[in-house]
Amino acid sequence: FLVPVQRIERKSILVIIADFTTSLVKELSEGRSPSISIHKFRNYCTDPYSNCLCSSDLPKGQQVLTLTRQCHAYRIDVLLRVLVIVQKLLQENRHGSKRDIYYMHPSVFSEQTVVDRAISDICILLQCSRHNLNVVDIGFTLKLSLVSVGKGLVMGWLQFLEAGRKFDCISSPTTAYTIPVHVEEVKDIVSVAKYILIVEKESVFQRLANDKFCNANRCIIITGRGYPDIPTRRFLRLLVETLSLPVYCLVDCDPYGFDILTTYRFGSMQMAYDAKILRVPEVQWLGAFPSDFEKYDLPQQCLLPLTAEDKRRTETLLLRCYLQKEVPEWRLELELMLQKGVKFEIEAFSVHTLSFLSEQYIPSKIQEVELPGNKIKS
Amino acid sequence: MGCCKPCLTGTILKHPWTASVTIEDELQLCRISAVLKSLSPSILQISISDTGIGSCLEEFQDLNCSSIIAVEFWVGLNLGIVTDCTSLRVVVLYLQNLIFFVCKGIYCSFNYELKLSASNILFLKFLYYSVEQVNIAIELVTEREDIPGSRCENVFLANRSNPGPLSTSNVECLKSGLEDYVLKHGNSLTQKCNTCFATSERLKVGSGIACSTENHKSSGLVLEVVVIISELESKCPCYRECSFKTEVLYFKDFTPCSIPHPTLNVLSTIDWQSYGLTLENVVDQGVCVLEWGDSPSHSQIDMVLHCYHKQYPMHKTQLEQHLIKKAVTAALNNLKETHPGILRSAHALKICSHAPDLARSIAGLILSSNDPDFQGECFSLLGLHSREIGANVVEDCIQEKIVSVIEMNDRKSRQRNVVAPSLFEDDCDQDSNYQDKEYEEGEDEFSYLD
Amino acid sequence: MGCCKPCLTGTILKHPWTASVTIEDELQLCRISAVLKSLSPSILQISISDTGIGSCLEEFQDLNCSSIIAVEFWVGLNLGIVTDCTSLRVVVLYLQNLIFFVCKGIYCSFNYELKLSASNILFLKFLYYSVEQVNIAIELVTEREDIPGSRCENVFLANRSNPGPLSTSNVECLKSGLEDYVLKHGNSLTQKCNTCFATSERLKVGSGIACSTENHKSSGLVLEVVVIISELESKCPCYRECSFKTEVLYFKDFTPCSIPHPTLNVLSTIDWQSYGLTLENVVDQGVCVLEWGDSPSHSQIDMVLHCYHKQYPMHKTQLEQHLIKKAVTAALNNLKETHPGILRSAHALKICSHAPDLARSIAGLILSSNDPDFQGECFSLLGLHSREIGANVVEDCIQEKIVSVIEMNDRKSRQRNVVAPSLFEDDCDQDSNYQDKEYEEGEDEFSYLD
Amino acid sequence: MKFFTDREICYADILPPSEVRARIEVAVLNFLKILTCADPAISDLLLINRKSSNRRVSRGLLTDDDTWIFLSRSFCKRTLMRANAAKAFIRVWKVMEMCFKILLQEKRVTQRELFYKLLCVSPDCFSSQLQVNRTIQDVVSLLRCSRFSLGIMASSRGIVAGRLLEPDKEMVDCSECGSSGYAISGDLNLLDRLVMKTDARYIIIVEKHAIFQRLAEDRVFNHIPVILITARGYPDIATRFLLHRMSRTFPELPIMALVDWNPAGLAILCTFKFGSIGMGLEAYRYACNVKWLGLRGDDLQLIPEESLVSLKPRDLQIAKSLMSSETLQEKHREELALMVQSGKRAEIEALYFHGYDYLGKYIAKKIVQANYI
Ligand SMILES: [Mg+2]
Ligand SMILES: [Mg+2]
Repeated sequence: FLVPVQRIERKSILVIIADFTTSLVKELSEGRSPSISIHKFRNYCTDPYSNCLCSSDLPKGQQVLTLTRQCHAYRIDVLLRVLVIVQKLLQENRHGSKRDIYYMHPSVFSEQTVVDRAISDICILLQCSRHNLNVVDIGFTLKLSLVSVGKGLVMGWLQFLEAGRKFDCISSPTTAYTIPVHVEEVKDIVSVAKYILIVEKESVFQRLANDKFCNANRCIIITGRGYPDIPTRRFLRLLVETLSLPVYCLVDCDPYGFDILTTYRFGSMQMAYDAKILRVPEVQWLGAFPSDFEKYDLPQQCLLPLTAEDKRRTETLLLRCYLQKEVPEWRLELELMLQKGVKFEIEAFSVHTLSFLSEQYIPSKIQEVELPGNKIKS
Repeated sequence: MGCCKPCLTGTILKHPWTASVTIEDELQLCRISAVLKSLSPSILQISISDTGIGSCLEEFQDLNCSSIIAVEFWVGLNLGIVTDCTSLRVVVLYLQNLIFFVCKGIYCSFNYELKLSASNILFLKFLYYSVEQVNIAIELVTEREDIPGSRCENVFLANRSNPGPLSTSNVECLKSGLEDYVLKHGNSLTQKCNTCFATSERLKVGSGIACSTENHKSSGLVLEVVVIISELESKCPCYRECSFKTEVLYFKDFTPCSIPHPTLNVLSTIDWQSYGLTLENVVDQGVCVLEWGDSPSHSQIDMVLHCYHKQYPMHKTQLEQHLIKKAVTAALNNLKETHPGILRSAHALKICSHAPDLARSIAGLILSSNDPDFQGECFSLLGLHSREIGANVVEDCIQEKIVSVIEMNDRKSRQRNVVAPSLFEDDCDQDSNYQDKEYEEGEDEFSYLD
Repeated sequence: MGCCKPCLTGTILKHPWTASVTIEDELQLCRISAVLKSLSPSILQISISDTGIGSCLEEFQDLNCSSIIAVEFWVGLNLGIVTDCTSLRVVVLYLQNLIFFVCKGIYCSFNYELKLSASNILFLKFLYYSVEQVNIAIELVTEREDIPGSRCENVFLANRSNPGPLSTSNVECLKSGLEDYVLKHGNSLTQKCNTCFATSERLKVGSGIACSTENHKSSGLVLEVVVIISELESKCPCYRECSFKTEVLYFKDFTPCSIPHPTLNVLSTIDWQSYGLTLENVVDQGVCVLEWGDSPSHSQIDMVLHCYHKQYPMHKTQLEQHLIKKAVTAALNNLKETHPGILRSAHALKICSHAPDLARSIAGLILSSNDPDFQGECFSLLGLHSREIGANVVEDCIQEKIVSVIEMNDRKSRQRNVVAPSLFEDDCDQDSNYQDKEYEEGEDEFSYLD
Repeated sequence: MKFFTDREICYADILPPSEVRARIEVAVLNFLKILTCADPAISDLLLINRKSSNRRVSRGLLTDDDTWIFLSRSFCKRTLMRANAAKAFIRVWKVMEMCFKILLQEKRVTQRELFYKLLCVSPDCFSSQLQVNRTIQDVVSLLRCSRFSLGIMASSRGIVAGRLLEPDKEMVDCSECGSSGYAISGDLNLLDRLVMKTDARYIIIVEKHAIFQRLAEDRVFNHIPVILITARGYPDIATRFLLHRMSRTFPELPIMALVDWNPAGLAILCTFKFGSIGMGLEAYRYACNVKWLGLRGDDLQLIPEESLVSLKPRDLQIAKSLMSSETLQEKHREELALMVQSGKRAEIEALYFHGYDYLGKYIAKKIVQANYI
């Protein structure tokens, strides 16, 4: 696990696949049940006060798949089917989406999550990232919002090349560009921005575009349209690594918004095995905080009560160990939300005037964060 | 023969054998003992005694005794028949009638031969035809009265093709009896089907015995189970009817009878799943019929249970149920071990169902690779030497190996008695919010026409 | 007076008036007719006859007749009282007692005055005190026997403050009776409250009459309803108690009685909503009480129903219920039309509640526009001339106009369905498929894609 | 068969803000005039009925190719005078007021922002986003201008790739982008001004983003002269608008659709082809003559049995609704009947059974054989 995973070449992945296959055949020909051991990863646990090692990227235990159990046999079956597809993709140097793979054997896979899990298993097994397998994820939709969303969007003081195509955001900083899927093809990043602003959703992104926020503020704005997909997070990570800019994140003041925030900063549990290349520890929480509601004098109508599901969700969020160990200030805000029992959306800031968000809220928030010695929400 | 009345014949002969036949009709138990004595090398005395219940002396008076040398009647309805060896056939007929008589409502017919061999060993051969659903079991007790401890008890369900020698164990007799029954009966419960099979070659026989342990001194209960799996021609018209049903024959103390209810219940508690069988229903329609959820791999299953006491009088215990389970399981295990590939557990079957897929995937990984070294290594591991091997050969070879690994595990697991794995177990400690709800197909959210 | 026995008095007088009082107790109807004849300018003969049921001659025998000039008894229990004008008070007392007596179980007390005016017109003034919950209605039938067609029938519920002249219609009498009752009773059902109101100025009175049409010849049923809305001081302690309740007085053939069940039911079927009232409950606790869901704009509502037959004998019909509904509705409409602003329908109220919102929007559109011509035109349409008008003025002006249109429509809508002009006249085919389908919430089930 | 004249067609114009504001001002003046006249009244709002009962079909004279659906001049009304409909009436005015102010500021809002603003201004009338969305459609029907003209932002899910050139923008070449393709802007004005050039000979609509990406990555447009376009499912206005503009700019290019072999796939095709009533007055304008390239029943032989999935209840529901649609062409109807009859559905991805590069060959073969209906 000390291998720098991003550097893995296509060929070496194929070699690893061949080695893996050989070991399977060997075990079978010796009359033994093949056993595939898959490391388990997690980026947090739910005991905030334990001496866990969640912040390390080391595997937390492993699981051995053998042919003695039917569920394992199925998982091996799926894993091998996906591996055959991956091997083909890599040999032909094509890319396939998780959805493509699912449709190769829809009746066997039965649902997309089965394929997703197999892809994760293979990544862990081969010690590589998903993009090393030439697997991309597209068609990411989230049912929770009314607006169905696609991949990430970017705008602002940025310019880069992707596979020879020039993304010249700088020349019109209020135009949205879709974030490239093949982040490894992104080169020649140039920027004069002062910070990167992540917004949870497209409607806020559109608001800022409409307000020409980037004309007045030298920044880069990114949205993952809900839960960010891998290219968005990798792209963000790449920007942060290349440009060393501060990153601020603006999400709804609700458990989903908060969870999206943590996805940017700490990565998701499903991709925990790849957290080291996906998380962006530099992310600072800009808002909206539960306390902002009074602070910015929002009308009561914009305040929604937390549903039972919201409360349950918030309570489980609060248990995550990193909230205690790394960002205790976030935890306090989250506790405050639970205590008040209310939530609100960023759009609520548009109530007074449409440009309130871009002209007052965000600038004041950034000023607050940038004050020396006032890094409380980082 | 402690349970029988002692033979009252005063003369002590050179070869005094006693044979007892126990038959239980619907009403009560009636044990008939035949004592065979060779009065001279050519004269055999057969004295038959019963337990005194169910028949009366007068019933034997008007027997056609023309060919019988001597008929003696003892107190307590003991019937002695003395005949010479040449006219044994007549004796047979008498016995047949007699037993038929004693059996009352139960119809049975059999041929009966006694031979005195050169070496003075008595062979009793029962040829029986269970024309309908009645079988008979014979307990032969041989005893040289002059030699203490020479008593030897045997029970068998005799059949024609496989005459149980006197030396065969009871369970062997039961086996050959059921074999004969299966061959006779064909695969049809109601009528014989000649097209299905004719030889016993295709029968797979397994047997199991369970005895009460010494702790249960008073009981001496023995349970013998024979299971026969007979392959069926799937073309045969009676295939569907039979392959989903198993008739269970039941003998209590060598007598066919209907299965008592507790025993029936025990049958349903047996872990059939681990033999790849899905028991759907246990029907008691005179005979007990097990109905299977799916055809157990194109075959019919027949089974006989025999429960008897080594010692008389019997002692009522709950033990029988326990022994049935043990004996049936033993018989199934015996069958499974002696005939690999059959009675694979449901669990193993499920895993085996993945074998072709797994094999195809692994073969795919090997064959689609553009790395010849890797391919070569795999072929050699698989014992395939030609490079010109087709995809099917590789796949079949891998599949075979996978299946044998699974079967081995299946057999192993029964010995180690592994806890059945939960299908739903998830080792991944995902926390509650697996929120990455991807791929809700967007299209479903929209309605086309409104 | 076809139903009464003809007056047997032979003498035909100059001013022969007859008055009949009909009272129905729980058991049966008893109609008493008083025939008044002035024998001389100072002597009045009153002959009272009943229908012969419910009283017997002996009951009148021991009347204290000291001041009575003459008492005649006719066959069939006709009681004639002749007295001089000076001692009318005595007669009154007698009559009071008499009627009290006839009423049997129903408690009532009243003063009774007869005056013979100078111009020979008879005034009957009933001063009644409904001490508890009993009222009385009097039908006065006047007839000059010498002038055919001079018969005149009047029914009234007399009260003290508003003495119904003989010429007032029955419903007017009922009105003044209820007014008196309301003023007496105050707004409290159980006790009088003096702080609430004292004058009849603040009473809003409406009445309605429904008669059976000529098709129902046999019936001649009349239903008169009076409704009074009295404003309450919201500070008054009995405010809450009363404003949510309405006591409904009920008279059957001039007699107070408890409301029959079918009538009760009819009351709950009246479309109170269209008068802005929410009927929550109809309670029959001796008196009938309507309980309102919300206070009908700080006021108390009182109501009296009077159902009587113009002709005797009555004919039992289902008509009454129908007439009640008609009469109550007529009374409410009468009230609403004579007193604008009250009894606004729930519908109009709902719509009015939107007026401020709509006014604000339109004012907002006008004021936020950057087109002075447009604004100018709007102001002039609204009749606002200064440009320095504040937002509130515009808004209030628009709101006022909207409310007045709504009120007007509410009054109109009972007569006809108003069709409002549409905002944009559509130049083409209004004829073809003008679908005036109502707005259903689930109407357009599409989801917009973005 | 019935022919309808254009006179019956109701449409929503794409208007500049000043024109929309003028229409709103006329509405206010009319309202005040009627309110203050001798026989005063509160005027009703006559809206184009958006129910399917008001859907009309315009059929091509010779073939079904020019068929499209539209809303005829049948009205429903919003009136203050019906208590249970009064809120809907107020909502129209509230949204009009909000749009008026937004247009004055020369800004655009999202529907969500509009919802929040309305929630605070008039919480009694607006309690859900859905109400806002419907009311916007009411205003569209009242003022007969597009939603976009009202100042409401819409994002598009559409992407285009292939042989489409945009000479103005320093020669943006859609075939030069990676597999991502060019996102179609939600700004209809922008799309309207787009100057396009092409050397393509076909336009292919792809139902799914993943398939689109596969084709783009394989650069099928290098082998087959095509423009690829996807809306990632049911098309939004902007995608349909662009497709329509392309079909007008390049009238000689046939438009073909590659959709799943399931009722939803056909429904998506039909939405591109005829529009949908859900798009209100904007439905008809962007009708295109879309042909069905695949998957179709005769492609099933190319698909392994295991890739056929049973129809779900939702599929049958869509099928039923399609079957009852008068716009459905006979050949399409036959295909749909086959789906229902077989009880199966197949996804485009099932063609990957023959390898990932098969899709390009499949399309090429189909085009060469003119195998589309
Ligand atoms: Mg949110
Ligand atoms: Mg589809």
